[in-house]
Amino acid sequence: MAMEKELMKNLTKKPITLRYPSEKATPVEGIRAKVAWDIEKCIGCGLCPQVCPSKAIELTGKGSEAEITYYLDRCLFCGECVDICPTKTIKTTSEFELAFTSRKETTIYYKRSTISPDSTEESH
Amino acid sequence: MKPIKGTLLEKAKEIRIPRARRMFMTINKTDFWKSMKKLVDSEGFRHLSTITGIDVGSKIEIIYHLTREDLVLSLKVKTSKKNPVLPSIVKLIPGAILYEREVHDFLGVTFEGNPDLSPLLLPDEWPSGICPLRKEWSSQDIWKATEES
Amino acid sequence: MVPEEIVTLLQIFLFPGFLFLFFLAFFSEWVDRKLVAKFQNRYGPLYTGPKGILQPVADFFKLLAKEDIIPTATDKTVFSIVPILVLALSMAPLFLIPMIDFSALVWFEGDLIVIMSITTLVIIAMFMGAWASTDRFSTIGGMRVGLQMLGYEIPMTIAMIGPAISSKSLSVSGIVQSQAGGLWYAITQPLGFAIAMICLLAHLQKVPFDVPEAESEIVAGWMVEFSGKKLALLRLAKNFELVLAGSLLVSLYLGGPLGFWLPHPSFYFFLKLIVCIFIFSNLRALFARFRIDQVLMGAWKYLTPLALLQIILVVI
Amino acid sequence: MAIRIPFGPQHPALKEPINFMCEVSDEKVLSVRPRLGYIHRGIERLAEERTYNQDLYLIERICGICSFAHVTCFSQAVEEVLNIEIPPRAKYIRTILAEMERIQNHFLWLGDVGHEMGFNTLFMYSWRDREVVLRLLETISGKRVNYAMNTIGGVRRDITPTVIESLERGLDRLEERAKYYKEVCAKDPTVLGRTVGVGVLSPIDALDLCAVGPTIRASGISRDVRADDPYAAYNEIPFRVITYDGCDVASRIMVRLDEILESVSIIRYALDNLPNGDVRVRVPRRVPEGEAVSLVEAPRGENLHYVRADGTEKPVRVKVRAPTLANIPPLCKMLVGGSIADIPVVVAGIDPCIACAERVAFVDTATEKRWVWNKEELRGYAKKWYQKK
Repeated sequence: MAMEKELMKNLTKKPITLRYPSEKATPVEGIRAKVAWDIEKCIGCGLCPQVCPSKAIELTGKGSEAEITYYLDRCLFCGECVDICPTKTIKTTSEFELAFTSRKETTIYYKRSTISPDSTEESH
Repeated sequence: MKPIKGTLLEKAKEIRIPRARRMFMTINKTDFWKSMKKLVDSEGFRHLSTITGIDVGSKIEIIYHLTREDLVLSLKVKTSKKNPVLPSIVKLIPGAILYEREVHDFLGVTFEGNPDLSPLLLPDEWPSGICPLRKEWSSQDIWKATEES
Repeated sequence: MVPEEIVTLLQIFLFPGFLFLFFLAFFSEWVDRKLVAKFQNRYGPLYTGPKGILQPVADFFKLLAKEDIIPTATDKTVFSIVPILVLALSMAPLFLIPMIDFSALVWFEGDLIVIMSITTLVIIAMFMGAWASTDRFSTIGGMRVGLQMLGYEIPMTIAMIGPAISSKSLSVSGIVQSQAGGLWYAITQPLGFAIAMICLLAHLQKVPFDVPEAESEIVAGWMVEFSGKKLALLRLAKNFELVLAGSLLVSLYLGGPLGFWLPHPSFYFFLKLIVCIFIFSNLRALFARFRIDQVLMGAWKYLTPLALLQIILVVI
Repeated sequence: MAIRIPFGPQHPALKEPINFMCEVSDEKVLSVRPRLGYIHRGIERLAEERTYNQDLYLIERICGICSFAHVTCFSQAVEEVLNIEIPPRAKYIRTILAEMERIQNHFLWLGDVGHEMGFNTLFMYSWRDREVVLRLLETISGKRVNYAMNTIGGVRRDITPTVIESLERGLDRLEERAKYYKEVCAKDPTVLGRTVGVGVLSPIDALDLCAVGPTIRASGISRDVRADDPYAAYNEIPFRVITYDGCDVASRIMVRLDEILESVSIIRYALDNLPNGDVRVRVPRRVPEGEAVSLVEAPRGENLHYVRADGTEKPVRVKVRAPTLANIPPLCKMLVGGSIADIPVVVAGIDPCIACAERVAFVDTATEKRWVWNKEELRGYAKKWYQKK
């Protein structure tokens, strides 16, 4: 009985749930989702693979030809690499829709000359 | 911090008080039962937070974390690794029933008097004899052993 | 074939008959789900058809396509008969209720008693179904179905007799016609109306009384081992029972298809049915589930004496 | 005749797999036998093979809902071994986040109990209001669940003024909603019908069986780590330990709802006098020889972490005891005597977080064969244990 008032009120109110594919929730600006490298500025110091708790980052090559392989499916989105990076080349994007159809798509390669990730980053 | 009665202190081999409301006390196995009984009955340690088991090379160290309003006491007891046996304290603190089963599961310490030491957290067909938290098995051996079973 | 028979055949199969009832059942389930969703501040079915109206139909066909498992330990014959029996029993009384004009398709003196006995038969069929599938959860669910029937059956019957006495006829169409004077029984016998609503809710096993299929205790109660086509038929039977409960309330207490000036009386029946379903979903969204002993104790201690009181009021 | 009903491991009422083998005869529960180990990940063994910094993220994933309590407990233990003092502002931020997690946990729990009782509207409403807290946590820490805010030596992000102002708005709404639910749960006849006098745990049993958290506070015993052994900024913030002496699920509901109101006032007080200064202290990678026990009041109860270090950068032993494991023996006591319909409500009453309760052994039990329930030598463990008492 106690909830009767609330039920009646809700009859007139707009539902709070969103129709996901058409209406999308706007992420909060401080959100810590997928991580992205600006490979040109990377100096290949190798700190980020060390500090990553789930070994989601692999560094190949040294110095200015270093290239990063980023395993998105292993990443915890903890942001340790963002904090540790001396030249601030790693940034957290606000892209949180990370569902992929195949495992291959989740590994992203940051090549030196042209940033041509083998797999398409977003598949939707 | 209410001082713990003098008689108990001499029995303790070593006492360490790192900071307020914390005390570590090591006791040898022979007078473990008497001091535990005294702690529960007269000192008012009715709440047992948990029992930690550590494999320290040749021996197994069991730590009873007893808490009271103003003090968290960790009582350490060492038992040999070959046949680790300790009296069960379920009669004093009934809440200890699951913790003893847990330590039995992972370190193979048998607690006499515990009504039922059946596996609590390990699966039924876990290869007997393998205690996961003992140092002599590395993670890979445990993985291989469970593969076969 | 004289057109007369064709018309009745058509009526049986098409308009107030099967097709219309199928449509009504699916529509009432849709209304119920949308209203409860609206109460709970969410959308409810959306994507199948405009505003999700075809969702019940989609669920029905999906279940038809699903695999129909008959567990080994069950009593096979009874297990496969029960869904058909429950569906037939919950659809049959609908033909006795006047929906499109003041008298039902087939009506005779005493069809109210037929309806009441069929509603009891449905429960017994459910109990047979639970007993046939020897699963633990369904035996307990079956016991609860039986217990709950013992609880609400007496007050429901008494509450239905009220209008019959004051309209001096034992046929639903007769009762509807006697309310033609504008004085619906809901107004003259409000207590009977309330008790009939609560007992019908218990008959439908809707939330405050969904003890037999309490999904957080005994998984799906007596329906736990039915799957595929059998489950589809059972869920359809539940929808028919919802329509039956709604239309019983409408015809006994709210004057059936009595309309003032609108051209077709069935529009009025439709409107009142939706009001009843609104009340059911409101109660469904409002309460937590009772325990089986609370249901019985509540039924015997409160509902039955109140129903008797109502009869006394009607008689004097 | 006694039927044996397996309640779990896969059961709609249980979010996580735990199995209670209940012996039932005509709706009355005779005995309960708990069996854990279905989602066992061996976190303690894994923790010994990782550095302290990586352990943080492992410990954080012990439980999805009370992750911050576990990480605070772990980092406090390591800080105690290192005997470093974290800056006061970090203490306040830790307190604020701990209380926000408590609010979020209690709303989630309220919805869960509502669902067990068949009261789906309460479930929908309380989870809708939980979104307010999750949104706030997202603005502060960037993530809704495992916030990764805590680190050894302090906190990783500061609370900016814009966040504070949106926090205040959110708190007013939460307070108003908590008051509304208190009124609903105290007055609604069906809710009272299902919770008053259900799952009774007498104070003596609560003490004997070492119950913790709201379960013991609902039996009239005021035991709360925040008051008994204050950590973070709890010694500077005035707050009230809430106890009810109804000893049943209804009073557990009331304890948790009052705790939401209490947490709101704690956060407000902490926001008003938030000391300034930096939020983090640099910490060496190697932890010197030593051991430490740290206690934290997680939303479900007293949470204990024991860390032993030996000078390398990997801990020798990490012992985690989550509140739910302490509440399982009292739960078995509560279930006996009730009816089948009460089992889910009582089980949900202690807010079981099975993921917390079992993270010690090594192998996940995907190979668990189906539990053949007609095993003759099933020992009535609870029955024998009660005869002994």
